[in-house]
Amino acid sequence: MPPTTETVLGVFAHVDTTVRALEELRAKGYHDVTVYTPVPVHEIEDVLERDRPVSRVRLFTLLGGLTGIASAFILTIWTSAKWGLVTGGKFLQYGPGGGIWGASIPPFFIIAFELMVLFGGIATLIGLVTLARLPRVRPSPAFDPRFTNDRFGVAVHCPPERGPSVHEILSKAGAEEVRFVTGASV
Amino acid sequence: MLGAVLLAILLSLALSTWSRQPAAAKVAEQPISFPHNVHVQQYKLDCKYCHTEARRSEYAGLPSVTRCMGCHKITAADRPEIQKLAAYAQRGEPIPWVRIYKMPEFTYFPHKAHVRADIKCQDCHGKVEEMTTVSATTGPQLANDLLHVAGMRPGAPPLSMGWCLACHREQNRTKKDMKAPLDCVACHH
Amino acid sequence: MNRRDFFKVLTTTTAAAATAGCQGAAEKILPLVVPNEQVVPGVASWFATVCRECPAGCGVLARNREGRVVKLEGNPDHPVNRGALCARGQAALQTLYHPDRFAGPQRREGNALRSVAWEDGVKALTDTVLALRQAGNGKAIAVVSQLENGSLGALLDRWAQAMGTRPRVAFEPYGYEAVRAANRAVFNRDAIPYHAFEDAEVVLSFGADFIETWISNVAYARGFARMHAFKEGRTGTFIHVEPRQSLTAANADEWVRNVPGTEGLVALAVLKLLIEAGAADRAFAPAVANVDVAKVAETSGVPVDRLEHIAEAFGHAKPGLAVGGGVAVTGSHAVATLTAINLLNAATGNVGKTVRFGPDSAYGKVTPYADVAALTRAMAAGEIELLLLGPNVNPAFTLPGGVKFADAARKVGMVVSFSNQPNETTALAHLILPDVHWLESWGDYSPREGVVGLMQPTMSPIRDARAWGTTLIQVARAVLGSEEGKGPLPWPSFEAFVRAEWEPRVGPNWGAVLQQGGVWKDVAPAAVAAKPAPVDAVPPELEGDANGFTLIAYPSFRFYDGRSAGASWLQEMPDTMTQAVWDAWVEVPEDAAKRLGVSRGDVVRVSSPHGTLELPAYVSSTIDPKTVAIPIGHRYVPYHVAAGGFNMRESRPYVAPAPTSMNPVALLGGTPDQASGALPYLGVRVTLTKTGARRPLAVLQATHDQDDRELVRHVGLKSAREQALRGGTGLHQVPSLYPDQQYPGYRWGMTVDVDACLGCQACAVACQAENNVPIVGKAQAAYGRQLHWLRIERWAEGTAAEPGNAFLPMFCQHCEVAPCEPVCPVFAAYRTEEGLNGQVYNRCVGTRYCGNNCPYHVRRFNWYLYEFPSPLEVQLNPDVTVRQLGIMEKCTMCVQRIIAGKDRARDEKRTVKDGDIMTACQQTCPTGAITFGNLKDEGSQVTELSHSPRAYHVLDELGTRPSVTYLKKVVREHAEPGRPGRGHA
Amino acid sequence: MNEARTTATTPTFSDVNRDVIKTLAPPGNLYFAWMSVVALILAGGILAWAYQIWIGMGAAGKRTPQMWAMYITTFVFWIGIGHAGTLISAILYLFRARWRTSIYRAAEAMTIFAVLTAGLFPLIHAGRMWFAYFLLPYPNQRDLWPNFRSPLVWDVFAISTYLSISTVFFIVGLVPDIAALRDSATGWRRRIYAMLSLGWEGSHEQWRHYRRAYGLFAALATPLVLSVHSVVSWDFAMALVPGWHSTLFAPFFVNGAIFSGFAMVLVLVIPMRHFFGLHAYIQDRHLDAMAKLILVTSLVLTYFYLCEVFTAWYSGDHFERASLFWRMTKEYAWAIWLMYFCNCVAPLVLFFKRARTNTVVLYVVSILVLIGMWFERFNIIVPSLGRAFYPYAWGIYWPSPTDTAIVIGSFAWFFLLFLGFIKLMPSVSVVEVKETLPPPVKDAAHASHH
Repeated sequence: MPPTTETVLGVFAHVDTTVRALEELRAKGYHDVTVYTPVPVHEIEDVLERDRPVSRVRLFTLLGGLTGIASAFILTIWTSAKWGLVTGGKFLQYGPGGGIWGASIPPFFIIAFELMVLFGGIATLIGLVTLARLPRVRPSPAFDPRFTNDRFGVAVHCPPERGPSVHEILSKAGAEEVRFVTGASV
Repeated sequence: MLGAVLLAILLSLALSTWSRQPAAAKVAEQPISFPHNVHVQQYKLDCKYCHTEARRSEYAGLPSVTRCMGCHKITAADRPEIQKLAAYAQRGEPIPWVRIYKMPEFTYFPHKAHVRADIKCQDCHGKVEEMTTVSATTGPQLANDLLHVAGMRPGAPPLSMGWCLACHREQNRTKKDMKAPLDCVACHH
Repeated sequence: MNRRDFFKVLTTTTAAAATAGCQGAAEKILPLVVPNEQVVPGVASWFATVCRECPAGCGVLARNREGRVVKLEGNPDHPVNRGALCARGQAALQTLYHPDRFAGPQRREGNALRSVAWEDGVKALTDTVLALRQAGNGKAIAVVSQLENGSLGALLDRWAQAMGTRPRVAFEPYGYEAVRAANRAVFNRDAIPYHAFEDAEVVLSFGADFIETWISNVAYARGFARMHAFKEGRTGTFIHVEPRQSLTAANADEWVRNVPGTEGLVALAVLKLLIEAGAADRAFAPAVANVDVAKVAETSGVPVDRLEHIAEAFGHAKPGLAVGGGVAVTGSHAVATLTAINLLNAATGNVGKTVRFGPDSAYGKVTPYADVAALTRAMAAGEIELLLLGPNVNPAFTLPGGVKFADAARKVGMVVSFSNQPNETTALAHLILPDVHWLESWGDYSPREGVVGLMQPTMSPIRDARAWGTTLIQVARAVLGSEEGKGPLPWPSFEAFVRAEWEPRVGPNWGAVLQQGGVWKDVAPAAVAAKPAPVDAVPPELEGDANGFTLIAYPSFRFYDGRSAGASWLQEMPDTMTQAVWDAWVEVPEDAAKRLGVSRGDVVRVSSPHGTLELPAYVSSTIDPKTVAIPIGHRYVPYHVAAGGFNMRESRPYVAPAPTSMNPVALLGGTPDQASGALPYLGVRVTLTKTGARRPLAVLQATHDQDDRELVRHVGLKSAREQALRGGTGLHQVPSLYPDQQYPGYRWGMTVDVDACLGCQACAVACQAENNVPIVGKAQAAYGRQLHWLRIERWAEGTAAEPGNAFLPMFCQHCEVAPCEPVCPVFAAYRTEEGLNGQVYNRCVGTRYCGNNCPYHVRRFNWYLYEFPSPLEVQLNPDVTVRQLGIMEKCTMCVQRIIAGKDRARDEKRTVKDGDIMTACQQTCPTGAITFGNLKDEGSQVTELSHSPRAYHVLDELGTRPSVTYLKKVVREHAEPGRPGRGHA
Repeated sequence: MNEARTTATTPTFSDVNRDVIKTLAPPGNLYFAWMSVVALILAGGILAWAYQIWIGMGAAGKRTPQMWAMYITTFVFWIGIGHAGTLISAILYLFRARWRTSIYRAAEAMTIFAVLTAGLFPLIHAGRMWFAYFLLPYPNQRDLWPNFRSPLVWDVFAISTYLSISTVFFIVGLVPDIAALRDSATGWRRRIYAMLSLGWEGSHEQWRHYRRAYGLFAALATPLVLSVHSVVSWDFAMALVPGWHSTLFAPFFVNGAIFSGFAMVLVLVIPMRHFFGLHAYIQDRHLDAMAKLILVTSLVLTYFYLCEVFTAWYSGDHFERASLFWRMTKEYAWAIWLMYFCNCVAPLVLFFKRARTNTVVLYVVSILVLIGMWFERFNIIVPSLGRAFYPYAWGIYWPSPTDTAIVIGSFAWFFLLFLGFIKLMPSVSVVEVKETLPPPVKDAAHASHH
């Protein structure tokens, strides 16, 4: 079956030329673009993120942190109520104002804080891995080892028939090298 | 990665506790093959008839050889196992029974208090009256530890602390005026 | 079947909590062959007997578990000690289970001892006796025993008679012959009377160390506490005259330092002042006619106003009690001194009231030292062919160096020792036929007239030993060729002899007497008349360099004459005054130390004409500046040396003191005092030289200065009386934001009366025995790694030269707001609902955070795996866990006893009442300074005392709310720290 | 160190890759010599620990009253060292301090290794280390749980959280760099790096989540850094011991941690720069910035020391005063005055710019600071315990050969880990260094916004 899309890869040596190419592509209505950069570049991000929401990683962090706090308080209060052991004259008071509120809440805040950070951090990592689709077992076809060194790559995914026009845009913008990548989509 | 390391540590440590805490011998070869079932079911002997110390001492006690011979001078005196017994009695030697139940050294377990509280022998020792040879698997067990770590709550194996506690709590809940201690130093001192 | 035979077959392994459990070979449990009604496995039985660690003869109850004695307690019925026991009595278990006890009879072959069979050993002795008798040389046989005035003594005397030997020698190194001589002179009685401390208002002691070893230290300490400890406003006064601040001196309201040997002068001066003031019988005036008080003051170093003060205090006493004759101050002047003291008692009307002839002490039957010295001379002259030495007879150690016992013993054809453990004398013996330990033997002992304690075996012998009496009966029968039941010694065994002796006395009540521990009756005081003979209080004759230091060799309250030194508990029990453990020392006056350039731990060579010793110095600011002092009784303890091999875990904690002589008796001349026949312990001057070596002392207490922290608190007598009348509690609670903890059942608590504590250390050893507390050895103890759960601290106040001392027993305070608990990460330390600070050993990880956070530093850490050399592990209390290495431990308020007490109460379907439960320390305290009980019981003694006006908590400003309440020490107004009169320069 | 400047001009992106990859070249003999020395010392420490486990804690010089001594001292020291890394990577990241980029990787590695070293000490210190897992909250047959009121359990949580978060942070930061290594490596190295880089490609979608996640990590790590040493300080502050029981301890400890952490960074980075020739990336201005931070924290520390003295005096508390007086004048006075010199006096030289840029001076000052900070913990623990409430139990602690060997071994362990790291992983961040460089532009007019 022939591919429904084609990928055109432009390799750039400079940021300004990359940005120029991206602006051009946007203007021409090419939105399905993957940009490879050795470092995050503000100018490129500015172009790509112009009308996109912020990364959802922060949701993971929030949920992780809240889970941490909740589990810390549950763990500490439940385990100390289990035996109700008195240490240092501090004890669980049952009855009015007692129950779990008699537990030594202040020290448990420390546990809550630590677990908030721990769970938040782990959730962030999970978020990152999930959202960035990591780990990637096989490199994407458009990827070029130079992209982790000093070259910028713009991979445009377009219907096969639009390939030549993309090629032209990229070359015109100042790409060092433009080629068609086979057998791939994002 | 961190989790794997933690799990490995936990495993080795669980193994270490398990190997440290005394668990009893399983089926043991006793010097005289003593059938509890015959004595209890056929002859209707009360446990405390032989294990006399249970009601007044920390230890349940084993019957003295003369006590055994009290009946066995006549009863079944011709059986080979009884002749072994008679030989011990004649030599004035104690019978070297193999120990089945043993508490760790750091645990104080008085039979007396349990007998006083009307706890049946079988509650801890199992259905001895049905056993020909008493055997038991006691003490903390690795599998149980691991199930716990995995978040399950299996029943505690006999003679482990969780098992003692479960019964103490149960007694306090179900019986009036029962005060089975839950204080650490009641048993560990 | 009798009980002893039963013990032989009773073997339960179930109780041995000695080693940490581990899986392995299948464990065996051995039931009894024959059931026994007296011993139930798991339940303790108690057997009454008599303590033979010294001639005081206290009654003892031995706690027997599974056939083995695990704890000794005083017999509450026994009139001498009434339930209390001293540290040496408590530690007798360690001589019973001494790892070096002879495994059986030994015969010397060359330099080594070889085991022999009993028959061979007995035959060797029999042959010798037979040969000597056949040669008509029975007088060449000498029998030496310790003071044995009961059945054993009687048997020995019969034996000696039957064999035609010399009269038996009842040898006690501390014989108090001078006391007897002075009593002969003044009262015409060759006896040592009973001193009723409890009935005195003022006690005036001239070097009588009655809190340490003097005659009957438990009884007298008890009597003293009843007279002296503050109770409802009543209290007596104690004045002590001694050249050094001994433990007894430290307990005095007024310690008067005199020049050694001037006690008699002081006594006479006091008597003179009393007569002048009309406070004493004028009939005694001629006796003191020649006394010049001013001159006495000059010679004795006691100022005139001090003498007047003493006279005034003593004169007001109704009655008073003057005592003297401590071993350390016994010299050639002793009879004169004691005569003066007798006159003082007689003139103030104390005789018959506090000095009671009639219930005379057993010490009156000791063979005078002069006879022992004569025997040694006879040995040296080759007149003795066979010497029989009983247990606890160790003349090679206890006789003075000048007597040269070892040389004399080498002239004896055959020396037979019946000691059951090696000592300096068994090293000279040719044959050793070990006697059973007194805890394993039958017998009886009468500590004073009217009191006869009966001894019974409290367990079967742990080693192959045979009663001395039985051995001698066998020998006699073999020698005489008589059959059992016939001849002068017809009994089959010593046990049979004891029963035969007692048969006429008790008849059918044998069982009851055995249970009670003996028979006793009150003996009415005999009326005595005093002869007011004039006394010439001459100074003692001292051998040696006239410019040297007077040597005070004083009995150690830890080891008596050295017979208790085998007990490692005592070795590691600090001497209360110096807080030193294990090693001996020489107490050097501060100035002299400065001149010599020595500080604590520098080895000093102490030389007398009769020998030299090298001992570490303990620099003392209190001792007379021309005097040095060395404790008697420090001996080497061989079993603490590593057996060899590279097993650091076992050997390392057991470090013995340097194996050199530590015996000051070796420095003495040993010429008997003419007047009394006593051994003059105060008899030599010594010179000191610095050796340059160091042997640091293991001193457990960092400082005796409280640094204004008010650990021990005082209250003046006057204000104490006012407060006692007014009532109310002395405690003030530190406020807390938290509500008070509620205790659903009991709440255990203790009180310690600092005023009653004499610092005798008995509680410390009782605690160690009860709670399986290991010892750690000198080096570890010196580094602060001792494991005592209970310690007695000495805190000094006032001037360095004349400090006022207070003794503070310190152990876990069981704080309600305990700093140790919340820091424990695993709840190993927590508060029980009965108000204890629980310590769960098997949960402890060993972070030692609790140890840091305890402001009292009473938590102890198991730095090593402490081994109990076999068979000492048999003594371990089966009710208490033996702690593993790496965990914290501390006082539990004897939680095992609490549990047992609650169990007993539940059997009787009642709650625990006051007095049901006694902690080990409380039980043994001669003065009742420690009280334990339920703080929720309004009527309990502990509640009452904790609400006393004298009550306080140590470090109460920290808000820890301890469950242990202390009662302030009551100081006499003139003796209050910071008040003139205590010698504030 | 007067090495020649290798790069006078600003490096390009590919220069960065080249220079960083160069550091991973097969090491020379000097490296192996160092490794051997360090491994030998470590072996000594391990043997000492084994001996201690066998014979008991008595092998270490501890006693009553110093139930804690060198192990906890060294534990706190390493935890303190472990602060600089996350501080640089998190707090300075949030503050956008650009000078952090060239050193943060080394500092982060240092953090993790320091925490790994510190983490050993509670185990070494426990009397029954084989039961140390009692401190972990896990369901068990005994139905028992740890005591969450105990500062030691807080420690368990704080340190394990810190180690986890730091490690995650470190690894996340490494991913793009390892991808760069992967793309220039061959053979087995390539396969390993490919695995470790998680197939990172640097697509804009990856960068989008990456940058957001990185920022969140930084935000989480920032309070964490401050909390960890605060929690450690509460081990002391929550106790009753005079000299410990102080509300000052949390900021005091955190500041000290930053102080010693930066000193340790300098100790590691200065030789690294020398041997790897990284002068283009770790420039004098970087060292200067760190020196300034050391100076500031030193001054703050001096202020805390004064506060400590003032509090003891002004409180009028007899125990506090006696304890402080004793510490400053008696048996351990040498330690406290050594500490004052190293921590308060020596860093004053950094007021001078010439000192701040002279690597020899910087190195000496850093070493002194490390010594001083080790002794600060020693002075808090050992003398305070030796002179607590109860005069009966006052005493002097002496280290034994065993605990000395273990403490020295811990340094060997740390350096072993670090030496291994610099040859296996990029010790300078490729990506972040590139970020600070001017991006390659063709048309100069476009670059004007930099």
